[in-house]
Amino acid sequence: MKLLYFAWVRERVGRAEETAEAPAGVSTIGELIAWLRSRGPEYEHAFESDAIRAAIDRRHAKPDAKIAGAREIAFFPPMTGG
Amino acid sequence: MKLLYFAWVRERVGRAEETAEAPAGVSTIGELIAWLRSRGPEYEHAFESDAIRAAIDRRHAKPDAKIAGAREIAFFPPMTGG
Amino acid sequence: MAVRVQTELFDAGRETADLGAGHVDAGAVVTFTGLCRPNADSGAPLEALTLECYPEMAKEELSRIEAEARARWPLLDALIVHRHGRIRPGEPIVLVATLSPHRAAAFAAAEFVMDYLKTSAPFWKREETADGGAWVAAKAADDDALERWSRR
Amino acid sequence: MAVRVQTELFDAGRETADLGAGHVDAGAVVTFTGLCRPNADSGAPLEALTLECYPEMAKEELSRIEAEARARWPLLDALIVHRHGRIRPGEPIVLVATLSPHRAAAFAAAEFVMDYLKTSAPFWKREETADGGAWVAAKAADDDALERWSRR
Repeated sequence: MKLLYFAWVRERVGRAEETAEAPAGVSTIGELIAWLRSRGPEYEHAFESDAIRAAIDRRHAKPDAKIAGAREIAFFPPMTGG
Repeated sequence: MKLLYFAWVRERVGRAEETAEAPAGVSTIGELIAWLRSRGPEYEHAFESDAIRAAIDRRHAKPDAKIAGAREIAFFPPMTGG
Repeated sequence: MAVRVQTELFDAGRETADLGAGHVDAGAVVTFTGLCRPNADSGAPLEALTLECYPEMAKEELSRIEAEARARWPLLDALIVHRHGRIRPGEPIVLVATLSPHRAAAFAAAEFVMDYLKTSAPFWKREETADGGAWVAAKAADDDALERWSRR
Repeated sequence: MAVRVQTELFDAGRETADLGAGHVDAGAVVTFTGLCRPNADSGAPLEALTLECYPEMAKEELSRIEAEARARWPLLDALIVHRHGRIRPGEPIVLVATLSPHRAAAFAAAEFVMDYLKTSAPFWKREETADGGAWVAAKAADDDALERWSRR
């Protein structure tokens, strides 16, 4: 699946997008974040805040949302548009 | 004092304004309306509705408002602007 | 802060742009434009509205409403334009524009001005249809809308 | 009904006039324009805002918000335009316009769209000042504003 990062999450991870396959046992957004944090200090830093939001296939998704079948998962800070 | 009439109050009275002196004992808007109604059928018709509003010197005034010192008293239906 | 009562057409977009031009510190602009609809209250096609007005009181009353809105919300500026005379379907009747640092104040002030104006500004609409003319009756919904603000 | 996400400047007055041109039956038009203010949240003079955006999701999310507004209120039409990229103080960031036969619906729908958009449309503001750049923090007031609509 494709992972997208925006705003300071993107800056901390050091890239805007990447392709990744989560290991077996990672089935929710919350578990995906926990796995990403294990991938290195830049991910640990990017995802250390509880405020990180996620979207699955362009729809807002909660930490317990299932990621099975997702093509595009995005992570970003709380929105500040308008 | 000057009396002004607007919208269908004006049409029923048959004039837009006039100068009048209320007799002794007429001290409120309500009493002024009662006196006007006694002046003829066109006034009786114009003021038969309870919905008539009044303004003293360009400010909304209730039936018990005192008319002493007023220069300009207006009568009109409920407002329908906007 | 400005209040205008006029017979001339106005351009809501240009009026609002002119209002905003003097205020670089505004974060929020809300406008309300009231337009002449194509049908009378009876449903019959409307040829025109004629708005009768007590012009001296209208200016004073609109100024009082604007002052009350400024007292209640932090407005940087506000504009009220209300037409009278003959108005054709599709033409604007009234414009209210509010400028504030924050959107909630701009929205609330504009809606407050409209609710007050509807029941207290001295204008009266007469509808012209093929059957002749008829004065528009005041709406209970307008009194209800006003009532909200006294509860606050 | 239209939603646009763009970097280009827009003219709120012209956008609103164009929207209204197709609707002779609208009695009420409400617009909200959000402008770039001259100061950063810290109070320092702002050189510019840069709005980052997730454009594909932004269009979908704004369309969902607009559809929800149409489901709640009788709208004849609505327009949402949101810019991204570099925006200078005084420039417009967002425009919401609503057309309805009645003013209460037009006001409520425009405010609803703005409250939702603030907390759910994927845009992020970064402030440029003489000291460098900083991401704008989300405001608790925006969450509170949104909360109102779920109580209804």
